[in-house]
Amino acid sequence: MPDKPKIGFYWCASCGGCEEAVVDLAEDILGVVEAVDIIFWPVAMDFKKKHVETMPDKSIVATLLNGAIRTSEQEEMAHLLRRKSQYLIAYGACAQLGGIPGLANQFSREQLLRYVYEEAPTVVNEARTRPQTSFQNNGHTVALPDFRNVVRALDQVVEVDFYIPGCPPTPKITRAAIGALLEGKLPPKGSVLAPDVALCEQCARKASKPDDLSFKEFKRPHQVALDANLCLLAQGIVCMGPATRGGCEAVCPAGNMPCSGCFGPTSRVRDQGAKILSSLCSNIAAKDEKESRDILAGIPDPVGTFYRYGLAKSLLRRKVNLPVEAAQKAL
Amino acid sequence: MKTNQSNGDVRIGFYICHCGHNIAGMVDCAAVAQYMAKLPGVVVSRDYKYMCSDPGQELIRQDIREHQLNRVVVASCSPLLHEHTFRKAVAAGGLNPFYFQMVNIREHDSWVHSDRAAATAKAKALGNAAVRRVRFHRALETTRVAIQPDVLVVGGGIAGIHAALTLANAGKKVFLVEREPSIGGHMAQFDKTFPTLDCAACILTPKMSAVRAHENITLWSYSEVAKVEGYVGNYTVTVKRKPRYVNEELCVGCLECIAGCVFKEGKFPDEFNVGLSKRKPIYIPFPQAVPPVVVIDPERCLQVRTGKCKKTCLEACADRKAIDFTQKEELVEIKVGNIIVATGFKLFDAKRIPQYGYGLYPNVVTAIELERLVNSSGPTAGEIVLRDGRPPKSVGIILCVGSRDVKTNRWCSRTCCMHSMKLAQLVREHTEADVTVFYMDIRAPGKGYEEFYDKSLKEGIQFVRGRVAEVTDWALAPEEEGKLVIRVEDTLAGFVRRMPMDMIVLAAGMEPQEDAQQVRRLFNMSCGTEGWFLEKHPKLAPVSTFTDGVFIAGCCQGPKDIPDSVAQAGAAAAEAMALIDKGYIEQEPNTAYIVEADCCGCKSCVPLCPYKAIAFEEAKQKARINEALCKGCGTCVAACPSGSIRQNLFEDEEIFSEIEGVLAYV
Amino acid sequence: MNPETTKVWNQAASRATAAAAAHQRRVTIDPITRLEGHGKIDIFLDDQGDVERAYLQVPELRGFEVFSLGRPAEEMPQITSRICGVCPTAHHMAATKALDDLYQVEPPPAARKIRELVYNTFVMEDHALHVYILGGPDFIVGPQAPPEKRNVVGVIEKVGVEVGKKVISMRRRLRELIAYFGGKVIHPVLGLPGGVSKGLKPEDLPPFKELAKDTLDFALFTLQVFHDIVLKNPDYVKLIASDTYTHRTYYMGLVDAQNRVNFYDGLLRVVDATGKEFAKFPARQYRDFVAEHVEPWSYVKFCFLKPLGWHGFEEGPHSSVYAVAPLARLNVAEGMATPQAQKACEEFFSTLGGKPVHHTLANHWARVIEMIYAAERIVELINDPEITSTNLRVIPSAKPVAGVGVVEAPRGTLFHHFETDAQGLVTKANLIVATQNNAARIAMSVEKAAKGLIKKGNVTEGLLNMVEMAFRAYDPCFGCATHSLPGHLPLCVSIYDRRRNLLRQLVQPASLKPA
Amino acid sequence: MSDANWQPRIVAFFCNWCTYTAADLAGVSRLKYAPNVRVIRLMCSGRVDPQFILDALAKGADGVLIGGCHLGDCHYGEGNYKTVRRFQMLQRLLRDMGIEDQRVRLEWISASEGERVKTVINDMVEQVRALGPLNLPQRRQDWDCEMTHLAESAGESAGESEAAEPRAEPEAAHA
Repeated sequence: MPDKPKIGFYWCASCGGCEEAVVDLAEDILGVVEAVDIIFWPVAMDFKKKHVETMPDKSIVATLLNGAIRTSEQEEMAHLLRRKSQYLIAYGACAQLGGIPGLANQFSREQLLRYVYEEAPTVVNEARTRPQTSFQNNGHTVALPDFRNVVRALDQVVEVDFYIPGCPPTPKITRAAIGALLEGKLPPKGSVLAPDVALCEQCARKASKPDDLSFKEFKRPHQVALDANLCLLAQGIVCMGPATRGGCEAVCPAGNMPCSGCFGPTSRVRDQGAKILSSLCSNIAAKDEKESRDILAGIPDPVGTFYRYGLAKSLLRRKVNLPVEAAQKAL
Repeated sequence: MKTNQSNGDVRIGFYICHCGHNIAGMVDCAAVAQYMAKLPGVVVSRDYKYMCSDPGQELIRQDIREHQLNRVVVASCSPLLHEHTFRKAVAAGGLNPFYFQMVNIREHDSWVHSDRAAATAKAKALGNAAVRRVRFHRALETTRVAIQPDVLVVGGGIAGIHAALTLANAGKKVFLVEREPSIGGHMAQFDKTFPTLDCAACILTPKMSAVRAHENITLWSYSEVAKVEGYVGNYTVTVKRKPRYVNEELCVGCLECIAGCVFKEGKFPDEFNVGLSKRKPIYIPFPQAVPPVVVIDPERCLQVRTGKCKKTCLEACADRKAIDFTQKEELVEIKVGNIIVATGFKLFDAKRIPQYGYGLYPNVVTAIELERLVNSSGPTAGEIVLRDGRPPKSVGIILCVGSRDVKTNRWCSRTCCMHSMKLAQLVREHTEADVTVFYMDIRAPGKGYEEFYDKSLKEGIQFVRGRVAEVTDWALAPEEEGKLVIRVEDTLAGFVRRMPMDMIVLAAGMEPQEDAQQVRRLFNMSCGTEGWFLEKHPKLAPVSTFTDGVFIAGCCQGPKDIPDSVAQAGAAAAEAMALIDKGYIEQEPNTAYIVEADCCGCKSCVPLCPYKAIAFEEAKQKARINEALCKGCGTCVAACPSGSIRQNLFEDEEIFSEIEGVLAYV
Repeated sequence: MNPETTKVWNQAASRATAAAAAHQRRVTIDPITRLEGHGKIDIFLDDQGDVERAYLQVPELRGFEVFSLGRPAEEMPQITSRICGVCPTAHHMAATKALDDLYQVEPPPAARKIRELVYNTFVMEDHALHVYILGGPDFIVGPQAPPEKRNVVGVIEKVGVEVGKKVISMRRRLRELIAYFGGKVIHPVLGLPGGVSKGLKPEDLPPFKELAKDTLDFALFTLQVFHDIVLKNPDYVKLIASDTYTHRTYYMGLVDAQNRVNFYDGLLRVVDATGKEFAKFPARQYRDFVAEHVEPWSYVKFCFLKPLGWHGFEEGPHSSVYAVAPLARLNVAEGMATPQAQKACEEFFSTLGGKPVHHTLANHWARVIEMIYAAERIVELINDPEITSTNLRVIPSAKPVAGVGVVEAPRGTLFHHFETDAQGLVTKANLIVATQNNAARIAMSVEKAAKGLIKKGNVTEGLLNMVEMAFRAYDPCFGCATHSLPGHLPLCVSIYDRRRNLLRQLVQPASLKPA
Repeated sequence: MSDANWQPRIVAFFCNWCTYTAADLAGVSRLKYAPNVRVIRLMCSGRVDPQFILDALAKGADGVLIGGCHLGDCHYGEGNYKTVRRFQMLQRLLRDMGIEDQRVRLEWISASEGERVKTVINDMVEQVRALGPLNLPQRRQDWDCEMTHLAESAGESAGESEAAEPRAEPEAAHA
């Protein structure tokens, strides 16, 4: 199919949910599949890295890449695909914001390795064996890739043209994005291809939100019977909705659980966590400092709550006092 | 987060002011100008001796024309001082005045640092920030708000009285609120005033009755300000009027009710005579009180307290029916455009210096007590006597009691020297007693004051230089028997003296009112650490406060004598009139606004506004800010979780670029 | 073919492409990874050119157990579901059950039934995907068929367009049910300690009853297909029983009080290679029986039976290796809890020569039997009057200390273990997932296949198909197995001679291009 | 900047009515204090968006000082109450991200407390000096050098990933 626009899909450190999201969309993108030439989709078809390398630069119209970047090889592919694609599109929360794997930026690589291979309760490993980037055994040399100290969002490795948010992105916004791409109706470079208004606008519970939510306490979802119709914030449950880009049509509140912020912030916000923090704290009733401190104790894990998906892309990016360790030595 | 304003051809003019030596002395202005010249967008970068001078401003105007500048940055003093000056200059150059940004390198840099290199580096960093910031500036319009012409004067002392009369005479409606039953304040308690020794009552009383008589003045005595809302030009004030159980309109001040009271004798300490005499539950503060009507002390009156009284006062009042036990406290709301606070001072409590024996030895008295003694309408009808009725043969006056003293108050109360010399002379007039004044320094800086000091010397008043160590009745020598002995180091003679006295007078200093802090909050003023109300600028705005439309006069701002208080009162009145006659005030266009398309209607901002400027529009399901009500604090802007609220003059991108700027120069 | 047929055929094909894409990623042979990372098999030959050693490798860490530290326990069902986007429901449910244990709360009956309903629906949907699109083609189209035919397209050619339609619509409708309760089907949010966040409105019930009925018909139909195409073909049966695909190991799985298969709850039962019960224990004791072994040449940890100790990649009497997943579940159980499934189960064992069955490829058949069981459970649950009850939560009051949750994921036993402080903030997390339990056996299968098929340095394309079949039978989810690792294991086989020079590299030809 | 001549860099956000004025007063009174603080004027400490604090740290500040009116004295009534609540949470957040409490301070300084401006600033500068540089831009480079060689091998400038920082992100149009 020579004259059809070439489209590519690729994944990095992700859970597969984004791929599933594309699958759930299969029928809807049928038109797309016929309108474009999917020149690679490694999960689905064979293609050799050589092929991509030999393609002229920018010969791929668009590559949708999901997953965070944690290995050298993922970086390498990101750079290669960047060169070959006119548009590189970060697909899903991990590629856009680092996603939940980005929470690992609160810990050092050594902490990870030590726990997983030595300290985990079920590990039996007196020899303290660790996987090695290069292992030799009577002449066999087997290599493993080095994995990085830092989890990165795609645009922290290469330039990104557009972002499709969500964990995973919903069929609706994926369809809209691919449509816009094919019709050439793309917004300015760097745009997130989703509504630029916070989620509350789409939330079925919006009407039930009181004019004055002065928080007297914060509760955790398991501590209370959740009213299925009342605004979750009004129930003292931390909901990221007000600080989170809309587009998912508030599916989590529809499941009677709070929004956890996977669509990331609006274009007007640089740090989603700082903003929800500001808004929640401003609305605390107590004037007394001790009282407000106690109320805030109801949110025991600010980083995990406010930066569930966005830590790698937050203004601080990573716990600042973590070391940068060299690659694991070969045995 | 780029926005259109930052795009397009930005042509910035940067000006750094030497401020004579004030800035140039510590900051290498030329170097700063050179550095700034290299920054992107900077077309002109100059250093100049005095930017605020006419030629300085002209420089800006010219450059705007010749170099088609569309942004201007001036690095000089504090924006609180000269921002308006330069905005005007920019406007005169044909630019919108808000395309201007000011950098404070004097108060925040040259004046507070002593390392020239570091100060220069700081100036560059601050300049860099301003240059980045000004790119994002947009053309803005100031809004005008009409001014409510009426004025509230708080405090009926000489300062309040004078301010009220000045305004009233200029045709302004004035509300004068006094907490005590009568206006007059401390001055009313004085017998004579220095240095002219003319009778206080003779000069004060006419002004007091003028207040009562003036058609433009509404006098509310025995009342307090309970609540103040709004802002310059449009304050809403709630006044609490305490019940005096006497109808001011009906009472003619005949005082028969006092004679008629069930208490045959005065039983309670009389405030006006600082407890030297007694009064009844129904009383008149003092003969010349204004309003000249009696008042019932709710704490003392049987009827008010217990409801069980023969109410003989009612019979005495007879058909005038002025006494009214049904009176209740009432709250009155008034609208004023300006407020003058003249709440005065309180006297230092001499008991706090036990070694002077006040409260221990009956013949140790305070200056104000002596003032009442010499006053012909005072408790002794003007006789200066000891507690036992004998006239004193020797009187010692101790200065700086509760002033210039690290243990009590550091400040000088400014009036005690003159006040004490006045009393000394009066004592000489009324008795044969020798008077000795114990002083540290005699401070007589006012007009005719030094001469008054000379006069005192000539009249044989003795002056002993030294801070009195103690007052004791422990006689060591026969001549000290039955007398109070002052132990003092005579720092001129150079030895410690013991001086027996019949009467000792303590010149207690001035202190801020007990409730100065509450009053300050009420009117949203600032206070010095010691509690005197803070003027906007110690020299250039001595009667203004940081809250526009609120002015201060008299001793609430700091100790001063009558002429100074009156002068300040006049000044405050003039400031108020300047605003009133302008008819409107221009509001800084720093209001917040919501971009409707961006708002998700989460309502997080609605409860945050202290001025109720944010409303949720049910129809659109979005929040809206009424910019007329917004005062521009920006709290909602910081709190909007989706970044959909913006603020003129303090846009996010403006502040982010400032942050970038101050950190850009290392 | 007529146009109508062509259209549906295309639709099915493209859908299958995508579906397979998502799933196969963990087994697809991906030459990109020739250089580093991803899954790869390195096979080393000796002087005779026979296989000396084969290494199966998996890369990189995500570190869920570590970055869960300090997080509120109740967030674990959401956070851990990101381990795998293909079976998020399994992780979500395991974590939720760990929370029940952590807070010592028993969900109300309705909540438990909703969880079971959602869970069986998920297993059904996931198994269907594997049977028709991933594993199935090997049999339905046939292992000898050219690779480009061995996919859903081939399946449809063989069994007809209607099946394609069925698979597509069933999968969609089943996933809609999950989304109804979970908010979203990928990373659902229904699980809370002591219950579920959302119930079933009576007015929404009818379509789901309809769905349940169709699901059962579909499952039975699937068994029929398997009969007609696989069991009626003696070659296939021989292949299943062939030694290359046989390992005598232990098996582990969840069983109910009557030792019958249960996906959602029960006790863990382990049987040895002779089928004798080796152990039976509640989830909380998993640490006494399950241990993980670390090899320096792979990031994946290999599970073994702790009481036996690690004896290497050994089968037979000295083995401490065990297997999980459909075949294992049937091996450890004494039967199925539902009539139709029980019937199919009996046939399964009688056909394959009694318990336990050691033939890896029998997993495919076992999977079909489990589909029937899941479907029957769905019918039971959806028709249970209590399913629409509004009593869905027990608010926890106990002080949290530690909790272990276990479920049978489609690919096998899945353990979630959390310890917390008094505030319920995670202080320790341990996750052992289906494919990890199988990791050792998979590695053995790979080596066995390699050794069995590579002789005298002669390597054929056929080898790859065979190796790949060994893989597919487990339906390994390396997304899970590598919960501490990235979500996929594309495969690249490199053959080295005795001088360790790369002899050749084998790459699966494109098998799933859109039609 | 080598550690040898390293000087703490502190960004301050002062409210217009109290702390900024107090700083002016300090100037008028010619009080001398450390030159390490750069003041940004806002109308109220309530305008201090936590983003500003994080951004200042991210852009190279070693510390951030927020100055506002004493509680109860806010020119706008209660702006500073909002500030203190945000600060309480932000401080916990910063701790979790490895940033010491002393690096971010909230101080109430009234218009008349010029002396306090001096003592607070001197005190904070010393505390931060004792802690040493935070210098996040440098730490970022250290973090990212593990991948720079790839950028080169791909024939790109390392600055490219910089270009992708959100500050370069234009206003997104609605999808």
